Amino acid sequence: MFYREAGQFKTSYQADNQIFPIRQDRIALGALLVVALALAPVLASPYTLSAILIPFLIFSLAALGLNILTGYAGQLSLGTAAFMAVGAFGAYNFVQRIPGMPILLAFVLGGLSAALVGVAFGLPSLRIRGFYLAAATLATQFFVLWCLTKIPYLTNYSSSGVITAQKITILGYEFDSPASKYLLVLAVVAVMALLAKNMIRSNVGRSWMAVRDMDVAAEVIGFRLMRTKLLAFAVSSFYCGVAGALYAFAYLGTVEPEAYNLDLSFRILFMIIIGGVGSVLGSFLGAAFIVLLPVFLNVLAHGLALPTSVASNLELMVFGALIVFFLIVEPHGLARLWQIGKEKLRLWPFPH
Amino acid sequence: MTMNTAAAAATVSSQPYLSVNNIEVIYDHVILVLKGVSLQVPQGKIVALLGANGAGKSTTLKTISTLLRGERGDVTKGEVQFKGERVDQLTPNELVKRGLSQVMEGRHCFGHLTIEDNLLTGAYTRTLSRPQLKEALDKVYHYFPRLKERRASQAGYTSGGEQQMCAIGRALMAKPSMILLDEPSMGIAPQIVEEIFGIVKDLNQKENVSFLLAEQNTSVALRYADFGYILENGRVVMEGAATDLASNEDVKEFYLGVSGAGRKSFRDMKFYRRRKRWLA
Amino acid sequence: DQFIALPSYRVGPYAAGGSGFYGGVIDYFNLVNMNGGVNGVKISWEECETEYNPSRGVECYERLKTKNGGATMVEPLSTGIAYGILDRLPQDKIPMTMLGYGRSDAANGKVFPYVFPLITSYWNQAAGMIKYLGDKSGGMDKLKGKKIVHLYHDSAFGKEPLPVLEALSKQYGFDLIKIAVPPPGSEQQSQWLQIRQANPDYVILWGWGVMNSVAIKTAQRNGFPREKMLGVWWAGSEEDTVPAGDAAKGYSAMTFNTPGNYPVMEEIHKKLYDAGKGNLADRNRVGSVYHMRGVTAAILWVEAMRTAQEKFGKGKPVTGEQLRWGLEHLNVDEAREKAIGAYGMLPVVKTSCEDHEGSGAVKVQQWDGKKWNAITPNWVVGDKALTRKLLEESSNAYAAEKKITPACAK
Amino acid sequence: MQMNEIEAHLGAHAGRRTGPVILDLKNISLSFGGVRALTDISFNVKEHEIRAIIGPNGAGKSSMLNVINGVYRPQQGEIIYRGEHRKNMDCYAAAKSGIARTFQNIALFKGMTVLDNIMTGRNLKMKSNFLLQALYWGPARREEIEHRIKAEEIIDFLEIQAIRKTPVGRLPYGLQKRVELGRALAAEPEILLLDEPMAGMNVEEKQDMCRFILDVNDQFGTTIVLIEHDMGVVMDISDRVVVLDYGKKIGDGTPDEVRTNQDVINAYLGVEH
Amino acid sequence: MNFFFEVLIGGLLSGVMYALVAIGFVLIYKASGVFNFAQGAMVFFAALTCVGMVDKFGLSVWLAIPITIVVMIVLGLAIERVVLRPLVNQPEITLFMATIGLAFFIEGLAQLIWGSQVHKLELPIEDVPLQFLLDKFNIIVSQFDVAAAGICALLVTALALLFARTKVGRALRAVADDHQAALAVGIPLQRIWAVLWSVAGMVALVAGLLWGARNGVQFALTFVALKALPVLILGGFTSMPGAIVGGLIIGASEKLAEVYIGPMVGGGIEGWFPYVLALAFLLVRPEGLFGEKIIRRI
Ligand SMILES: Nc1ncnc2c1ncn2[C@@H]1O[C@H](COP(=O)(O)OP(=O)(O)OP(=O)(O)O)[C@@H](O)[C@H]1O
Ligand SMILES: Nc1ncnc2c1ncn2[C@@H]1O[C@H](COP(=O)(O)OP(=O)(O)OP(=O)(O)O)[C@@H](O)[C@H]1O
Ligand SMILES: [Mg+2]
Ligand SMILES: [Mg+2]
Repeated sequence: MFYREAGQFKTSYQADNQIFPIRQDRIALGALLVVALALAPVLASPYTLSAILIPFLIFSLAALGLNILTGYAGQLSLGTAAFMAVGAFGAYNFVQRIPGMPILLAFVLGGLSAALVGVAFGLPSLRIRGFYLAAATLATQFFVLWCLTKIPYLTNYSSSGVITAQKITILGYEFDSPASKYLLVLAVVAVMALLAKNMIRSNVGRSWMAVRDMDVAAEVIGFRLMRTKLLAFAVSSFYCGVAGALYAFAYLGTVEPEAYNLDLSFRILFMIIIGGVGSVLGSFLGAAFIVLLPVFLNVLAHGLALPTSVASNLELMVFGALIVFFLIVEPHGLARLWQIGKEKLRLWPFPH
Repeated sequence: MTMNTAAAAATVSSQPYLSVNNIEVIYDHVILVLKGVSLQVPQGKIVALLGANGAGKSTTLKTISTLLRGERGDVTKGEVQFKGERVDQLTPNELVKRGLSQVMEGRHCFGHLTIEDNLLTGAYTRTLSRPQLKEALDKVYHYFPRLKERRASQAGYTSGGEQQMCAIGRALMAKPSMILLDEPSMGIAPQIVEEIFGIVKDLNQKENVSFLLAEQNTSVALRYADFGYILENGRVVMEGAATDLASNEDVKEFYLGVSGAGRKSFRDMKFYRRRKRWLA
Repeated sequence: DQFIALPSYRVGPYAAGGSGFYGGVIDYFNLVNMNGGVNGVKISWEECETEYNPSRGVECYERLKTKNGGATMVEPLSTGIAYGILDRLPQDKIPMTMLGYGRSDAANGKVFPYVFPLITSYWNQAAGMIKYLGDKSGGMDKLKGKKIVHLYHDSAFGKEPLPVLEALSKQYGFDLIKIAVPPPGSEQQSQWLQIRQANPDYVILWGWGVMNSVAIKTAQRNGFPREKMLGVWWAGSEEDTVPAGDAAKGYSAMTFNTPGNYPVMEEIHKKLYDAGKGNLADRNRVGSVYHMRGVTAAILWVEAMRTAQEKFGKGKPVTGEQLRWGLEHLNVDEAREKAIGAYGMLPVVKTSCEDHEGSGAVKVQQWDGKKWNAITPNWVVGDKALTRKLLEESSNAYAAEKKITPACAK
Repeated sequence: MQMNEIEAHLGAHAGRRTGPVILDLKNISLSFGGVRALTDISFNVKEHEIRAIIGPNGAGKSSMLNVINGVYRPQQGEIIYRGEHRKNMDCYAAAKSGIARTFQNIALFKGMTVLDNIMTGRNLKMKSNFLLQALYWGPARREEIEHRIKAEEIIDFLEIQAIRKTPVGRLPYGLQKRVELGRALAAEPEILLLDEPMAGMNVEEKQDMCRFILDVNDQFGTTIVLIEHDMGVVMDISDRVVVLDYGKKIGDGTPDEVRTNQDVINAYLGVEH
Repeated sequence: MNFFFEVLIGGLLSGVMYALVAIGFVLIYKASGVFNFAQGAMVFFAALTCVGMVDKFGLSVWLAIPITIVVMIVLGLAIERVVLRPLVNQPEITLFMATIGLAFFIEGLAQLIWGSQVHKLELPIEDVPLQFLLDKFNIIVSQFDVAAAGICALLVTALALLFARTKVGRALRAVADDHQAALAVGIPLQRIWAVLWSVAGMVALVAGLLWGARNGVQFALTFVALKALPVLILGGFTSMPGAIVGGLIIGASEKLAEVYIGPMVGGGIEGWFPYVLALAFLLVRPEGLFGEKIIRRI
């Protein structure tokens, strides 16, 4: 009864083009932002901030990046971690080599380097589709990591290829407490999510979706495939690159190239599929699912006092089973489940 | 184009062969599409299911053939009986084995298979010897000579009409005793439409196959059918013998495009606002 | 009680090693507790599954560090995870040990006050390997003109020893041929064909995971004698040789915990496994390399607790900061080892602010088809001066980059 | 069918005079491997007219449209569009120069809403770059609203207001066809190619569709090339008809000429309509 | 020159081993349009089950293999019932994701039952060089690899025939094109999938045994799938012979590249070289060498 759009008339297309056309949604999002911005840094424990929220936000950003490419533009990719790595090592090098480089600019430049690599590896997508493309993007994954281990310049000649991300300082303020790092990450992610949402609801987003749904028809309508796909690769890689930089700078601190291995690529892919392919909200829900569920299961397994090896294996099995379960309940992911829930709520208390 | 009044006045005397009782269907848990549809197909009859776009014809057929599950649709109420047996819980395979085949809307050929392989898969549920298989194929080719010409092409590369023929031919290969036909005439050249309906009539009369056909081409459908149902917005709004329906004023006006003054030219339509009386 | 965080891994590709190692740790903890704890202080711990994945490892660390009044030590047994928490340790005042892995320069306690690559590091291992190969050839001078292949896991881990190996190759005049194996290394035909063509005197196998058994197997397929192969300590466990079957016979590898039977191991058998309280599901794995490495690690930690208690008050648990002091002032000499019942199982360890390793000694063991046997009666120590020099350079560079002023913590 | 009726209507709409030839196809041949889809076909389309292409299944009608807007490249022949000679069209160029179309097997963007689908039709008219769009700021925002208004006009015109926010995948077949027409219209094309726009519709819906097509033709002066199997529709609304059979042209002319052409009757019509 | 041949032959034989894994993927993909991420996990599960029975219960290999076959069949049936059946007619990516979940489950299950330790697996064929080739030409060719090649060829022939010649094969290809239509013509999707996954389980067992004998039975067996992927894209996801030819090309060229190009750039290029090579092929033939052409028509 409370979730209704009845009575909310839109008098302009402007109003109808809003991201959240329903007032209740806007209120909820506002409240969420207040909580995230004002309350969480104060109330949440450092553990929640630095071990749950920060990685959650960073993974959400990476998932959002992948979702732009896979969910919106329809190009399945398994090279996400590689783009993250480019972003991270790029940002590191920019800070390292250009004195006085502002850190945020370094993140952007890292993202741009990733975008460049993304465009290069996106070129084959003009001819290759579907799982063929997915398998081909693995080339990115292996090639980029190989370069990072082989070219000492990229890791500032560190003997083992390990880099230590520089401290994050903006205008003299040092972001070193979990709360400050969290706020920084939150700000970056929130802004970028907004930008993504804007792109998606404008012509770029429609061009991506058109190419995804039927590329021949998209061409006939006047979208240029090459431009559209490469732009998707660039934007997506940019997002992943920034996420990768945050992963190194605001989360892990010291990283080896191996931190961006295929495993990570897969995890991000899981996030968008579980969360919802082609949904901004889904990127966040999926990241939450993949970050939180193992933690939750782990805590649960400890509560049950099972022998650790049994618990660990059971954890993995339950995790797998839950993925399958959610797909069966809703193949379009958590975001769709959420949407259906809302639709039901709108109808409530009438059954249909 | 005059109405074929020669169509036999159908009487629904025989025991229903297929009966659909008060089914309700929801897609995606929220979209209610069928709101209590009931219909019967007597053995050896042709029944037409008419209605506007989105009325729920395809949904009804998919409910009967239990293909709905794959589309995230749920039957929340009602039941379907075929030959006196409840079939809504069976798998499509079991249904085909019992003699109930469906030709789906929108062709659905196996794009990578050749036309001939497409037809052969149609005979999957039957165990046929090579000569028998050849005979069954020849029969389909006899009906659709165009398919014979294109037999070695991948179905995905054939024209829309050829695919439609392929889909119908494929269903015939199963030698069903009852066929659910979803818009067989869509995209088919007019004289082939007549041929297809001729085949329908033929099978119906010679081999006693029953048909439930969803059609938009009302005039042809009513010409060949014995009985008809009209579906609007997920409800049956009218039913009756085909001849009765064909002579009903509303049906004439809205489904056959003929009004009191005879057939209207399509050119006139732009000055023409209509409203269905029973929806008003 | 004394709470230790154990971000462990018992599923995934490295589960075999993880379960052995943490099994050993927990077995020893249980044994200590059964015997009354450390001066009466019981040890408690909690495991958390990391799957060897850095971000899960960080989460585990963050979760465990505040549990039970705060973790006082952590050991992730994973380079990636260790790096992920490296920066957090000084703030949290929790020491971390890295037994035989991670960055070698972390031994400099002035730069890395909270990190303890106990016993030995990759660089000392590399130096020890060359020392051993020199001895085997009949003296270091005999190395001149010899060909040594460095067959390595193509990652940070495999490249870590290169500075040492390159320096030594210059010094002793042997040919160092570097051959990379792309991870995970489940196919090595081309590498071994290259080796066969180069026909080296020795092959150093700097491998990890499946790469090791595949290397041994492929050596056999290509007729390369396993006796000429020398693995690192992560290529020297049952997990590496058993899958290779007979091919592994004669293969040798480094270790820092000598295989064999020791009173402490017998006690574990008797008190724990006979009573059904052992941590490992498969009793056959008790005494395996990884298990004993876990016991070794736990011994050193317990000794650190003892040391710390001696300074900060016997009979009560110490804080992380105090335990750090304990780890920095370890002195596990032969007498102490005998008392523990582990004499010879591990080298003598004496740490200090400058030297968080405390030893640098290694042993070589050989697989006889059934089990590992030590083949160097004494502990081997390589060119420590060289590694010390490298270590200083590298850690100071790190300090400069991170703007840390090297100093000993109090 | 009464001839004079059509004449009467033509008279009634003086505005529907056809103009000069806008699209001229000369000796087009197209084959796929061994299959000859089109053999030496020539015909033209005049500005403003409704040009129908009919023929039995597999005759090559859809292929013809594909040639016109560059999806297929003919092996032989020439296309003259607005005086420009080309060997073949290319999709983008065709769209750019005002050719829009609908497809036989609906080619809507399934994952998008009706509104978004129609908005895609306007993409060539959108100018702001993606950075501005990402910021959703200034010109980008104004542009978006501007085009939204146009899209809404089309939605009104096609009477699909109620479903504008529904994902097209869920729509029944007939409505999808209508949305597809909307998407094509959104481009404000000069030539509109329609491939069986009325398949799968009942008479009432066909009447609606005819009304839309005639309105477009009348109001915007759009030239229309139409493939349709419903002879009633074709004969009623088209100005000239091309008949294809087995990839060959067997007839071309006004509906009446075609209707009485013996070849056409034999190959396609069967009986005289 | 000798060395060149040695590298070439070694590469070709490694390629056969990759093909062995690729076959499992092709089987499932060709017959249901599902990219089975769990193939690696199944290889691991099969090998571990077999070897586990030998090591834990002391069964002979010859007894353990049939029992494992039964286990794999049960697994196939279960997968169909629990995972696939509810997901009929869903988009490819959903099914792909489901197989990822499945992979986790199987990996956890395998280690839960058999523990996480590694095992050796001894097959009657020893992994040593063929003596006469070594004596005569000084070329090393492992007799194990030759035997594996034989088995692989047999498997491919049998499966290729199944697809090309039988009614079930045709039905399987139909299923891959359109689940819904396949159901409509009465193809018993569920039974067919159950059989298919059981067969895939057996193929996984063969791959698991051969790879297990080569590398030991350990978790890393799940990684061999990574080696199969470039083979798949090169040969085409839908072609059995493609798996073999792709395997041979990838195997030979990656070894040659590693040996002759590797040293110039620091080595270790085998990790990405096959992918880049496959990519290059794809640019020419976007559906792989023998894959079915992707039909894009409007
Ligand atoms: N998979 C689906 N998900 C959600 N809604 C659906 C789905 N399929 C059909 N619908 C809705 O169900 C209603 C009935 O559709 P159905 O396809 O049965 O109509 P129809 O009578 O066959 O129309 P047509 O003549 O256009 O084929 C439509 O409103 C449609 O939007
Ligand atoms: N891309 C293609 N590859 C191979 N053959 C094709 C291709 N496109 C069309 N064809 C063949 O060319 C012929 C003409 O096809 P087209 O689709 O143009 O027919 P149509 O006149 O539109 O028929 P319909 O009325 O059935 O839609 C058909 O036989 C078809 O199989
Ligand atoms: Mg329908
Ligand atoms: Mg056509």
